[in-house]
Amino acid sequence: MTWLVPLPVVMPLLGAAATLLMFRRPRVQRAISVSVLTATLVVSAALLVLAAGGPLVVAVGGWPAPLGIVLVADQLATLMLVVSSAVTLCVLLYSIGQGGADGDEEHPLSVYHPTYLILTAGVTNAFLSGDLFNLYVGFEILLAASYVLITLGGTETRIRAGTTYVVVSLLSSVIFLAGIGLIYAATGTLNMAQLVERLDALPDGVRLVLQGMLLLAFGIKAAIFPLSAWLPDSYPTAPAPVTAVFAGLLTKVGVYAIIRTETLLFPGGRVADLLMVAALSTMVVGILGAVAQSDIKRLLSFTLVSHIGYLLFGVGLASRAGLSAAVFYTLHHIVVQTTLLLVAGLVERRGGSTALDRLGGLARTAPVLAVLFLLPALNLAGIPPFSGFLGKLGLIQAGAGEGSALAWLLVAGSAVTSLLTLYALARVWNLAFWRTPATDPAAAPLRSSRLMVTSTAVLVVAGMLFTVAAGPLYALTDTVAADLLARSPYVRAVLP
Amino acid sequence: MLLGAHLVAAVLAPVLVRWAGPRAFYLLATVPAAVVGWAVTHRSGQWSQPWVPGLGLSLAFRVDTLSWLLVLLVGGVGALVLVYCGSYFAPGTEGLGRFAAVFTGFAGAMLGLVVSDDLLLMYVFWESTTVLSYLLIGHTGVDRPNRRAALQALIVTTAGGLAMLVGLVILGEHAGGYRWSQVAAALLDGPLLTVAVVLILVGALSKSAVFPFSFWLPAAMAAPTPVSAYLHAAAMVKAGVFLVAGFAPMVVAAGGAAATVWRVSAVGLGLVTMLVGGWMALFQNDLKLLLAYGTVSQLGLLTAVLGFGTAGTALAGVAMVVAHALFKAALFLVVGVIDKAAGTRDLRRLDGWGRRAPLLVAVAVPAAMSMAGLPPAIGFAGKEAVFAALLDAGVVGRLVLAGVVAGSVLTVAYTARFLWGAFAGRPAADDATVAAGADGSLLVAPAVLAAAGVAAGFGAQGVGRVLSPYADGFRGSADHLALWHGPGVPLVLSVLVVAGGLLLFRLVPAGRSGPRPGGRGYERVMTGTDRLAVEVTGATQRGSLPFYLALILLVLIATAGPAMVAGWPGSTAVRLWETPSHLLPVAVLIVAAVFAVPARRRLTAVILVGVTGYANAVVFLLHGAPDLALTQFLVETVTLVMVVLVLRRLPGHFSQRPGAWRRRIRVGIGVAVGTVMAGVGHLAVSARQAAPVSQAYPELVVPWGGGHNIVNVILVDIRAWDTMGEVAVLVAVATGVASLIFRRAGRLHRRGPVETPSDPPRDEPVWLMAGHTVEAGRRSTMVEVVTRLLFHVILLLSVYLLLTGHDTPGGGFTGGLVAGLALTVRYLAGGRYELAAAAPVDAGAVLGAGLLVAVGTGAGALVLGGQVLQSAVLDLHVPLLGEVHVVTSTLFDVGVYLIVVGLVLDVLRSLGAEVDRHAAAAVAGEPAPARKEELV
Amino acid sequence: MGVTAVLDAVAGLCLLGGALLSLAAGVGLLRFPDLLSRMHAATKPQVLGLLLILSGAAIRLGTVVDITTLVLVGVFQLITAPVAAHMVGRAAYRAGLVRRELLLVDELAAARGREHGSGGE
Amino acid sequence: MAGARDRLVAVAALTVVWMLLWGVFSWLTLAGGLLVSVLVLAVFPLPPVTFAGRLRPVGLLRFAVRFVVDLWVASFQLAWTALAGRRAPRSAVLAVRLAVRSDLNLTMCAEAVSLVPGSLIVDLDRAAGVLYVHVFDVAGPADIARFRREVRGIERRIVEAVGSDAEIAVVGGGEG
Amino acid sequence: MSVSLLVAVGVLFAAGTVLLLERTLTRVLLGVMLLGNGANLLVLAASRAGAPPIVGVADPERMTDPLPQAMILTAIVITLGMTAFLLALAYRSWLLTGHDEVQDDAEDRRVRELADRDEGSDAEALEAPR
Amino acid sequence: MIVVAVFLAAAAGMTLIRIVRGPSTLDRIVAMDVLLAITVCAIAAEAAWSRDATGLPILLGLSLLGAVGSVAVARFADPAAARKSGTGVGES
Ligand code: NA
Ligand code: NA
Repeated sequence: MTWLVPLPVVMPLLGAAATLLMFRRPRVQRAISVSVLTATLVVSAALLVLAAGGPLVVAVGGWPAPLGIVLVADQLATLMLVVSSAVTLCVLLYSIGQGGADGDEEHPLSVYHPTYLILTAGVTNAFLSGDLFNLYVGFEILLAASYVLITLGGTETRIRAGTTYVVVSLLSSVIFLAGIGLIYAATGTLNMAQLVERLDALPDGVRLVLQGMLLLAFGIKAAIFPLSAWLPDSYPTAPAPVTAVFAGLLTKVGVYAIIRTETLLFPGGRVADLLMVAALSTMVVGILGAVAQSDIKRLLSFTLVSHIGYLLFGVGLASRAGLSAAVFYTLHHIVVQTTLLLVAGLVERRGGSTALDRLGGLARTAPVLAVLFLLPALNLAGIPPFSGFLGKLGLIQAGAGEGSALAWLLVAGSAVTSLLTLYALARVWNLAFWRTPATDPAAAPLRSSRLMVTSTAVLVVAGMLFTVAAGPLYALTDTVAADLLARSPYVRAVLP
Repeated sequence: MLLGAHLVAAVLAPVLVRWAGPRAFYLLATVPAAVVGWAVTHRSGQWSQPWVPGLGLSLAFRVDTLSWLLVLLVGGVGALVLVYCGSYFAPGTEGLGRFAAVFTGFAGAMLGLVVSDDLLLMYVFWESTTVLSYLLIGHTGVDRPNRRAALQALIVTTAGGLAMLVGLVILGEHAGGYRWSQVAAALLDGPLLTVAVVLILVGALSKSAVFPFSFWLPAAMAAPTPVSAYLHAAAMVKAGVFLVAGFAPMVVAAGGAAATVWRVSAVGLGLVTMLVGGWMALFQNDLKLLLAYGTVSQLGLLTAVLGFGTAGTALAGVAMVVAHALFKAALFLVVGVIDKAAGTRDLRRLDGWGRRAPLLVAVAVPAAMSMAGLPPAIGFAGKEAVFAALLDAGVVGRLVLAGVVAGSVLTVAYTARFLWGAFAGRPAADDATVAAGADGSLLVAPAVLAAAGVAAGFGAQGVGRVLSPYADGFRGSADHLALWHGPGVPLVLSVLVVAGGLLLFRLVPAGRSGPRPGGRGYERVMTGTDRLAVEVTGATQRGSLPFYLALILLVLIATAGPAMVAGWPGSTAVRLWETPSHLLPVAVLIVAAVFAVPARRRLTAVILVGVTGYANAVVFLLHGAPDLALTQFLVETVTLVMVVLVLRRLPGHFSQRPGAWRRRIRVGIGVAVGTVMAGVGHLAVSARQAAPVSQAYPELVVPWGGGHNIVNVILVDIRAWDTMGEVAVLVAVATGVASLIFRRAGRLHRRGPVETPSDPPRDEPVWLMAGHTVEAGRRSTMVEVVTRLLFHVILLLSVYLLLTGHDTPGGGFTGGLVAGLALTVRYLAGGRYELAAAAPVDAGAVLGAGLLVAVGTGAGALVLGGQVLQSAVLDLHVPLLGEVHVVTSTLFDVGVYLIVVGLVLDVLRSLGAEVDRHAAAAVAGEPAPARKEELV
Repeated sequence: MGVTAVLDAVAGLCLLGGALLSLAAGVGLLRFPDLLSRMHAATKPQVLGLLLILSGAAIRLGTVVDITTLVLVGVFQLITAPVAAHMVGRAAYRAGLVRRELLLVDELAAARGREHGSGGE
Repeated sequence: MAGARDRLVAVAALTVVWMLLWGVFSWLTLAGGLLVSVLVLAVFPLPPVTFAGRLRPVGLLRFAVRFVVDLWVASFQLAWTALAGRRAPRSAVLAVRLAVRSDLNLTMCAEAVSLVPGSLIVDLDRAAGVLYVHVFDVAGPADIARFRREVRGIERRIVEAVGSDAEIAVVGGGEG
Repeated sequence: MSVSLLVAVGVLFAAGTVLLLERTLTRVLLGVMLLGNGANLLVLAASRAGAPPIVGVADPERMTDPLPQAMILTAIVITLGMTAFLLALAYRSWLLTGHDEVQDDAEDRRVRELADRDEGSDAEALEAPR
Repeated sequence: MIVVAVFLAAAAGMTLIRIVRGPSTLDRIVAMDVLLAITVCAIAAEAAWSRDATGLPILLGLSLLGAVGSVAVARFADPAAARKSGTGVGES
């Protein structure tokens, strides 16, 4: 069944080609996009099931590892695949519901569909890649597509924000590329499984340099403090579905890369303390940023940054419990952060803005919207019984298990961050949903189509499912963590 | 279990309310009533089901004495309050459905909290009550005080909850599980236990509104009265008390520092709360607020007593829990009745309600007596038991007793004030509108509660027997509970308390406006947080791209720099150059790069950067990389054209350079980055030990890949997956360029050749398709003729490079670039119409077709049963022509070729033709930013 | 043997001559006073210089495959170089980058003056 | 029929280029060249080049020899000026009217004049058939006259090499 | 790796960095191009100079490592794409604002001003007690 | 051969100086053209020296398309406007 492995990349790319050729026929484009992403989801789910029996490895072009590129669908990768393709599908439906056709300056669909599909292909490629340089290519694919999406419509704010995003990303790409060049220089290979052994043989100082370069490159993409400030400046300006999928997925690809490389290539926790300090400052600075905001989208961008700190906390612990919690939290956060930004899009259409000083009374005027906001908001704040709580609990348990002073500090930091997240979101609820606005919203509200609401609701429910299915899911992330720490299952699968 | 019923009921509630109006509450009341029914028939039980084993979280429930008691209270009071709601709310009240749902959900959460056997599960319910109470307190959210109070309650109790969670995790991780029994069996010791205990206590105290967390409770009185009655009498605040009661046996048994800390905090803070709360209650004019402070005071008492940790106090404490739930709920509901009837709760404005509503008085007085600790209510029995238990508890106990007595005096006093304020006085003659008195149906619930209080008082011994298993968890033995203990010190104390209380009541002036709910500390913390947030964000979130980039680069320097120094190899053989001929291009490159930095004219900088690119290409060639050199040359040329296409519209000079010190910082960072990168480069190269994987390629590329040019075989075969991704990148950016330049999305169709040039003048020989459309001054016959002659030759070269790339330098990229440059030449010679004529297709379609071919080749291999992107080598013998060597990966390269052509075409259509059109429009008078300077 | 040596010598001379002409181009580019003069210096010795060096290479490499390529390179260069020079020269002239005091005659200015009435220079 | 001839000429020329690119003279290359040339011409059509003249080997040779000689002489003159010459040589912009006014001829002359060192095409007027040439290192009117003659000579040799009979007649008549 | 290449890498990174830190988008673009060239050279430096990696032309022993070349080629083409995109961005920016300077984020500036005035957030002000 | 290399290097150096010094953009363009031509020379000379023909396709590309860049610059030089604003090609 290994022939399934390349499909999550190949299908979206073929879809992109088809939508480009069909660019004058929006309906056909839509049909292609939806069916391609649905198929991707199905294939991903199948891969998840198959990967339970051990990583599926494909040597692309029939060139055996380490000569050519391998795609590795292990449980971590397939988990990420399933969640990300589900999210991308929902966001696609949402954006289709949002309508907009050619002629609508804000949402040029003929650009949107192919680019969106390419973005998806980049994300899936990054998850599946078992080759360091191919990981870079995967990043470039998703970045290139994201550059297009973030500047969609080309308004002044989007250009400004897009510039920040593009230039920072370009710098990170340069650093990544240089890092890969250095790794190849030092080891003579790009195959990650082979790097396991060759990197182990390097002197400590060299390893540290290489590790630092990769961490820096991924840290920018994952938005770790102090490499994170670009994110809240750029994400919120894009169209709602774009912001949503960026917030949900793109930073997580960075996190995924960190998890993968830190466990596989650079185990042993040499930089654990550094990661923990970064995690703490990311959490705290990020959430303080959220508290200081008065616009829902920006606020959510800051919570995004802040919660990356949680993920990093788990990685920094480098224990099975920590990694397991980090992976679980990553999956949860993809869904919940996307959902909230989609809701923010609905709010924008209903209230004419996402600025807190212009909103109000939505709980009365839009009760469904209120529910759609409240549930994921509580989930994000880590209120039980939602998955955000379970992930946070796992991290706190892992931190307590580690027991160092720094770990305790992070446990405290997690708690404070959680509280401030709740504070920030409750304030949104107070102001946007409860308060009667001082002035009537100037612009007549845009109707949100049923498809938009439904796809958001599906994501909300998906977030709830994490709670219901937390038992088996957590067991799964636990085996993922064990495999990550053991390294050998991966290596044996790639280089038998 | 019944929890499920609550959940279902909560979900259905809005529907029910819409359908049946307030009467739906009666239906909803059956759910907690069923709980009571269950509790009456079952005194204990347990059930468990794993949930998240990885976290030690299971759906474990069990009922013991303490939780049974609370189940009864939660269910009973819940049912009664719901019944009350059925009459309290007018039909059509806004947000009633939501209210009903949240309320029912809250009752369920509270039930879950007390029956959870798993500490984490308990926390789940704990936080659920917090959130639901937030929604209940905020209610419709229209009023600012409601919103603020709700937020305050949420934040304070969640903060406590989080502390508690950490405490629970500490205990649970040590014990290896989170069941009450597991934790108790493997209790931690040492300082960590103390930390855990303190954290758990923080949670409990914040929930129970014990000092210093008391302030949120009175503020939360903004909620509708039924909410206050339930949350602040029977439910939410009892969660904290429940936790104290639950942990007390464990902690006290553990002894040591933890127990001491526990006792001092719980008892000390409890007493303080009791006194302060009572004192505050005494000065309130709002009846509801008075009761709220009373609640604070009572909770202090409960915490102190339950936290004290002897068998006697334990029994007395749980008895007081029962008492408090009954009388406080009843009294709140009474206030609700008064409020609803009189339209005010201010005791200065209420007059003569005792006479108007004798039934109300009949309900209120027994409940109040229980509160004041007068016989025959259960409150009396409880208080007596407290006195007695403390008397038996040594010096410490007596000290505590003194506090409790003082608090009780206050209790009596504010009870008196309550009764007096609510019912005393003569009705005003003109007050006819409300004379109808209280609605009888509203009185059912408080009456039942008050009656239950009295009944429990009479049945105190039975109550005591039922509750005593809880007290058995402590050392020592408890006195039994009784309404009449006979004369003794407790009775004396009771008498003194009543007397003192009444005296105090007389001393307090009636009309003085009471102190407002406190919470200045909370305010200060929250505004402080907000200020901190603004300061930190203002400092880190500068909004400046250069700042962010500099930060990233500084991190690079700070991480890679020291690591580089630390890992510097002791001795390495360093060559000065690869070959001496390297030196020339390297020197050119360095000079051009260095001078590009300070250049003030855009084009100068561009040209200098271009020179570094060309020099780079030469370095590639000398290094043994002809493919790279060829590609770099072509890319550099394409880049130069693209840049010129844009720069023709931008100002010729860069704007003002930054000040000297900023420049120095930048140069400093630049030099540091350069040094670090060169350094780490050296480090990495000298670390190489193993042979590169590519060593195997030379012998494999011909048999497996069908080509001699290893680089090309890598690109289209060995690592074709990379190339596939790379062309996807090109497709994306090409699409993006078009979307940025074509101002309106609809004009994207102009990526296709929508414009047809006018016919050329008759008398002129035609060299290009649209050469005549160029303005006369820019035309050049020479250029047109040469373009005409060379265009096809260039295309020929591109096809040659495409086909020959597998064996010599070339390939899809270079071929595509050359073909793209052929189109560029046409555009340069003949303008945008010429471009349209040269490539009468849509750029997007070319890109799509290329992607389809490239990816399709890969997928095709999959379909044919091979590996994705697997290639095949075919050697055909064609008659006459001889051997034809075909490699399927060439088809992949054709896809690459098409995409590169598509990219260049797209750029020409966008940055070339469409920008031309913008310029023409600007000339024609469409508003566009004025050009200050020209290109050259 | 002898033939090879002779050919190598010829090739060497070609290369040397080509390099010398290139050097002259560089010097002229640096020394000449105005743009058009510099263009003469730049583009012209290049043509012969390049042809010489290509010939040298052709002699040294000696295989048909390479010689045909070199022939094409030469032809292409001969065709494209004047076009570039023409475009740059025209732009330079129109931009007024010609040092008038160095011009003995300017018949183009006269022609343009006739065309545009008094608008020319 | 002229169109067909033009197309054949184009295919033949491109095929020759193709074979030179490959450097292999085989049937396979020839077939490939024909195929690619036809394909390229079909996919990217351009107005046909009407080439009225024919190749005359003698004229071609004469042109080539003279061109190479000019190239050598002028190159070394210029190189000498550059390496050792005086400062600031004078120059001139001259208008030279060609006898044959076809675009192709204009272009070929311009190319040839350009390639010979010391002269540079600054502009050309297709309607009038005038080349504006920047001439380097001009001492006086004698140089100017000599230069005009040289340009006309170049034109004559070109026409004699590739021009039609009618054109040769024109050049021949215009000489002097 | 040789000193000459190291120096080239260092200079390209240094010059690229300085340009990258400018506000003008054109300069930033040039900085990106220089950095890209620097990174390419760094990758190239992983291999020793040698004969072109074409089988049959050179002895495999003398060949330079082809793998870094493939990586660089990919990177070159990607950089070409990014350059095109940045140019479009610069043009669009000029079209909208009349310049191609990257401005500071307005929302961030607002928070910064609040911090300078020692005030709380706007959201806090909306719900402040009266 | 060393002499050839030195000549070419010197030529390249002087060209580079012209690129840096300008004064006009067209000067730089001309100089860049020359630099490319010198590069072609150098590549061909290197090929001759080492008898290695792998670089020849590069020469094809350079000879046919190397000038496109400078033609592009020259094509979009707008002398009229440049003269009007007084900040045209001639400015340093
Ligand atoms: Na990038
Ligand atoms: Na293959």
